[in-house]
Amino acid sequence: MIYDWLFRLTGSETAAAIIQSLLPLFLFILPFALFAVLLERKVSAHMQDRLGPMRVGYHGILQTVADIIKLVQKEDIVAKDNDRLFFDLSPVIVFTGSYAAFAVIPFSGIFLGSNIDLGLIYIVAVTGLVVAGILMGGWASNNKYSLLGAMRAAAQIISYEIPTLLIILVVIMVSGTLNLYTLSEWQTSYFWNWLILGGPVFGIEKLLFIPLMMMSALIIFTSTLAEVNRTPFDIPEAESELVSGYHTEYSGMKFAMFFLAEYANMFAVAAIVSALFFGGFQSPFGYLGDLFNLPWLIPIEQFFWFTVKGIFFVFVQMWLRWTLPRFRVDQLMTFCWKYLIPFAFVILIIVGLITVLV
Amino acid sequence: MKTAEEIFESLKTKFSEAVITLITDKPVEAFIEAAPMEIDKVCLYLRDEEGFEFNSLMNLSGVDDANGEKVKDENDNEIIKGGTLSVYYHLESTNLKHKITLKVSTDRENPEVASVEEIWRTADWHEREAYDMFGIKFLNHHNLIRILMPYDWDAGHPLRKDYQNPEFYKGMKVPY
Amino acid sequence: MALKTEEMVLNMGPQHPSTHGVLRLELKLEGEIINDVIPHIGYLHRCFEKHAEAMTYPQVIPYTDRLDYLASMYNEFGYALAIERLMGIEVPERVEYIRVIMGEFQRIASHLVALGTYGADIGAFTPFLFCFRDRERILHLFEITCGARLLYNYIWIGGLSHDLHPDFIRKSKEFIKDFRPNLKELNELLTYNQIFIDRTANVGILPAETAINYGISGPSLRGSGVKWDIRRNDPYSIYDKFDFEIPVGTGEKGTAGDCWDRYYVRIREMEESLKIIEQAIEQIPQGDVSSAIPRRVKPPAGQIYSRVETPRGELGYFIISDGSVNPQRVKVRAPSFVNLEVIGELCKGHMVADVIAILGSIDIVLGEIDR
Amino acid sequence: MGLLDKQFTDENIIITKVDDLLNWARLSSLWQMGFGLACCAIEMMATSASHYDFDRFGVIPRPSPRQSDVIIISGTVTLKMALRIKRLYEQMPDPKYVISMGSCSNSGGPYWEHGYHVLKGVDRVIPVDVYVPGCPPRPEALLEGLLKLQEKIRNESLVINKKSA
Repeated sequence: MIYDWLFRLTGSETAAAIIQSLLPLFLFILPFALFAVLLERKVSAHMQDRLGPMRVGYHGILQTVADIIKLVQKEDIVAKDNDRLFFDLSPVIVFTGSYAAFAVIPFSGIFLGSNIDLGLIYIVAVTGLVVAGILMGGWASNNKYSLLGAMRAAAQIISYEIPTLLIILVVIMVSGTLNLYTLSEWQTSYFWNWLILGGPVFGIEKLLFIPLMMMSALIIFTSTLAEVNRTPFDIPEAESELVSGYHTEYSGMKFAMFFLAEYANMFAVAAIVSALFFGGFQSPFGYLGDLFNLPWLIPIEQFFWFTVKGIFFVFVQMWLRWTLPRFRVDQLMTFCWKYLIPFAFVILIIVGLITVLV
Repeated sequence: MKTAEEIFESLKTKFSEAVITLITDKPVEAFIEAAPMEIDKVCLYLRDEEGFEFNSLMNLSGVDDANGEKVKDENDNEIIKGGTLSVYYHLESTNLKHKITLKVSTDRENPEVASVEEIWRTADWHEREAYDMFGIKFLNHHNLIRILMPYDWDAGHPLRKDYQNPEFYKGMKVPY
Repeated sequence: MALKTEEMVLNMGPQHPSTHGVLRLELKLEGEIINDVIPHIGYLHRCFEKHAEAMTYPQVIPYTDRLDYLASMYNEFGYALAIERLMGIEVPERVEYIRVIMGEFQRIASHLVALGTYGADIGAFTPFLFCFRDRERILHLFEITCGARLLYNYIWIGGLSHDLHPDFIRKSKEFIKDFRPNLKELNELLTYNQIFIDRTANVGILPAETAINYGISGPSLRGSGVKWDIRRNDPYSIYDKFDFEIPVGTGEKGTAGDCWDRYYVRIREMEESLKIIEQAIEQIPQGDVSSAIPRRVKPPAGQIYSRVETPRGELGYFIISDGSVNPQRVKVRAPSFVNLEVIGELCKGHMVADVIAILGSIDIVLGEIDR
Repeated sequence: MGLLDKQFTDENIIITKVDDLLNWARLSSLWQMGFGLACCAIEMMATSASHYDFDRFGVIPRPSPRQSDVIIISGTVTLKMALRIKRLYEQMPDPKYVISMGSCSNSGGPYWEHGYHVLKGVDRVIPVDVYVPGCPPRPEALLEGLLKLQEKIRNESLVINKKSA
C-alpha cells in the first residue's frame, strides 16, 4: 500500500523499496525507542518515589537523545581476544531481527510495510534471528558472563517460542488466516468482536471462547515477555548475577544497537499481542471518520489506536519489570515446559474441538 | 555452669603437663594457659566432654606480647628479639552457658601452634588471619595462606609490633 | 565416548553488582551448577587493628565506626561497653536508654539496607528504593542528634557526645507510626511474592549444628531455628528491662534455615526493634549524658572479651590493655567475617543465581570482614 | 577524551557547534559504574535512591565498565584493590571521567598514617577529575561533585588549544 504510493511518486521500484524499508526506522522505531527508554525511566522513577530524569529538557524529555548521541561518540572497544567478525556482526543481526519484524506489523489499514500472507509465521521466524545474534555476541565476547548469558538466552528464547507458536496456532484455527492485516480486519472495530472476547462469532461458541482466549492471551503475553528478556524472565542479562549478560563487553554504538533493539523488540511483541487478541489497529468503539464521513481520518485513527495498544502493553512490561523479582534458570524452564506448554496444548485441543463441533 | 577454677582443676587432672596455670588476678577475665602443641587435644576434650560442651569458638586472636628485647638492626629500625607470641581462644557453650578463655604462648622466632580448625570449623579463617597478621604457623591447618593481605605480600606480618612497611608495592608508593 | 567437559572457573568480583562491596568469589562451575566457592577477602583491609594500637582509647571510636559502616552506632556501643567494663565505669541511666534507642534504630536501618539489597539481588529493584526511603528518615533522626548521617562518633566511653535533640522523641514516634504500614507494604511486595519464595525457600539450607560449629551468629543463626541472641542470653546495657521476642526461622515456606527464613527473621526483628524503641521512649529518664565520661582513659592492665548483638550477629572486642593510654591489642570478632566462612558449604550443588541469593541472605559488610 | 578530541587545530562555527552538542550529550548522560568500595558506597547508594535521586541528572548505574562514563571511587582503596581499579578504569571507553569520593580515596583519609595496606589517594593509580571531600561526603556533596564534573565537561573541546571561555 505504501509501496504502491511510493512507486507512483518516485517511479522507481528500487527507490520505493528502499524508502519503504527505511520509513519505519525513522518514522517509528527510533522515535519509539527513544520514547520508550524515557518512559521506562520515568515509569520506574514514579513507581519508586523518585522523579527520574529532570535536567535534560523539560522534565528530562531529551534524556535519551543525549544518551544516544553520547553512545554514538564513545570509544568502541574491541578487546584483543574477541572474535572480531562475530563481535561486530552480532548487534547488527540482533537489530535486524527486531527491525525486520516491523515489516509485517499492521499499524493501520494503509500504513503497513508488507502485506504478506504468512505474516504470523514470518514474524516468529524473523524474531528467531535475535537468538543467533545473541549467541554470536556471547561467544565472540570471550567473556564468561557473556557466554553464560548467551546460553541462557538461547535456551530461554527457543523454549518460549513453543507456547507462542501454539497460541498462534489457536488463533489461526479460529480466524483462518495467517495474515496480520486480515486478522485485524476480521476483528472489526468494536471491542466485543476482539479475539480476547471470543472474536466476531456469536452464540454458544463465543461463550466457550471467552475463557479460552483470555487464557491464550495471558500465555502469549507471558511467553513473548520471555522472548524479549524482560523481568521476570530477564535472566540472560540478569544484572545482579551476570553483570549485563551477553552485552557485557559491548560499548558505544554497538551497545546502543542492542539497547534500541531491546526496546524495538518490546514494541514488536506488544504489537503481536495486540494484533492477535486485541483487535490490532481497530478502534474499540468505531471510528470518528465513519461518523463524520471523513474517510481519510480512519487510517490516522487506526494508527493512533494501534500505538496506544502497543504502548499500553509496553507499559505493562515495564510495570512487571519494576515489581517482580527474577526467576532462576531452572524455574524458568519449569515454568515453560511444565505449565505454559501443557496449558497451550490443552487450549489448542479444546479450541480445535469447538471449531470442528460447534 | 562451671567456673574457671573447676574447668582448670578438671583439665589439670586430665592433661597435667599440657595445662600450665590459671590466671585470675588480672581484670577482667580469668584465663588458662596451655601448651601450644597440646592445645588441640585440650580443645577437643573441652568440646566433647560431658559437663563442658564448649560447642562454640567465639574468637581466636593472635597477640604480639612484645616482651622480648628491643634492639636496633643495621638500618637503625627497632626490632624485637626473643619473647613470645600468644594465641587466645574464647570458648563458649551454648547449651550450658559458660565461657572460658585459653591462652597459649609460643616462641617469637619460630611460632608454631597446633590447629583447632578440625574441632571448630570457624577457626579456619581466624587461624589464617593470625598467620597473616603475626606469622603464627598453625600445624595441620589444611590451607594456611594469607587471607587479608595480598597473597604475594613479602614484607612480613603487619601486626607484629616491630613491623616495617615497605616503600613500594608493585610500583605503588605505600607511605603517605 | 564420553564428552570431555571442563570445570569452568568464574570470578565473581571484586567489582560485581551484587557482592555487596569488594568481595571476590571464585566459583568452580559445571555448567550453571556450583562445584565449589572459594571466597577471597581483604580487598578492603584498612588495618583497623594496627590503628587501634597506635591511638588512645577514645581515638579508636571513629575507627570502629568504619568497621561495619551500616551499623556504626552498634560498633561504638560495643567498644564503649568493653572499655567501660574494663575500667569499671557505671554510666548514667539516661545514657543507657539513649544507647539502646540508637542501637535499635540502627538495627532497623541496617536491616533495611540488607533487605533492600537482597531484593535487588533477586531482581526486584523497587523494594530496594522503598527501603532506602525509610532508612533516610532514620538517618535524619541520627543527624539531628549528632550531625552525621553514616559514621557518628556518638557513643563515647562513659557517655555520649550530645544529648537528644528536643524533636527527637516526637520525630521517632512519627517514624514508628509511618514505618509499620511501610513494612507491611514491603511484605506484600517482596516477602510473600511467589517468585521470591521460589527463589529463596529451600535454598542454602544451614542446619543448626553446622551453624554453631561455624560460629555463625545473628539473624543467620536464628534463621536456622536457634534461639540465640546476646541481648537475651548474655544481657548487656539495659536490655533485660524490655519485653521483646527473639524471632527464629521456622521453615514456614521451605526448610528451617533456608534463605527465606534468614530474610524473614530480619523483617520480624525490625518489628521487635520498634517495640523496644517504643518502650524505651516511654521510660527514658532525665539526666546528664556526659557526667560519667572519664577525663583520662587509662584502663588497668588486663584483658576483656566483650560482645554485643549487632544487626549482623555477635560483635566481640578482645582488648588487651597494658596499663598505658594505648591498647596493646584490639581484636575485633566481626560477625560478617565468621558468617561468610560458611558460604562454600552452603553453595555446593546450587546454581549461579543461588550464590547471589545465599550471599545476600547472610548479609555481609566488607568493612567488617576485612577490617 | 573521545576519538575526535583535540583533533582540530582551528576553531570554526561547525566545530564549536559540534563541540557544544557533544559536550551537552556527554554531561547529560553520565552513566556511572555501579561499583562501591566502602562506607562511601552506602552514601553513593543513598544518592541514587529515592530521596536524592541521581537519575534526575541522567546518572544511572551500569554494571559493566564497558558501558559507563564515570567511575565513582567510593571508599578506601587498598593495595590489593588498586590494580583492579586501574584495570576497571582501563576497561572503560573514552571519554571517561573519575570522581574520587571521600577522604580515603582523595588522600587515604583517616588511614593515612598507619594504613600499611591503604593506598594514600586513588590518584596514585588513575587520574581524577573531581575530588569530593568528606568522610563520608553527604549525598549533596556528591551531587555537587557531579555538577562540577558537568562544568568541566562543558568546557571540553575538539580543538587543540581552545581559548579559555
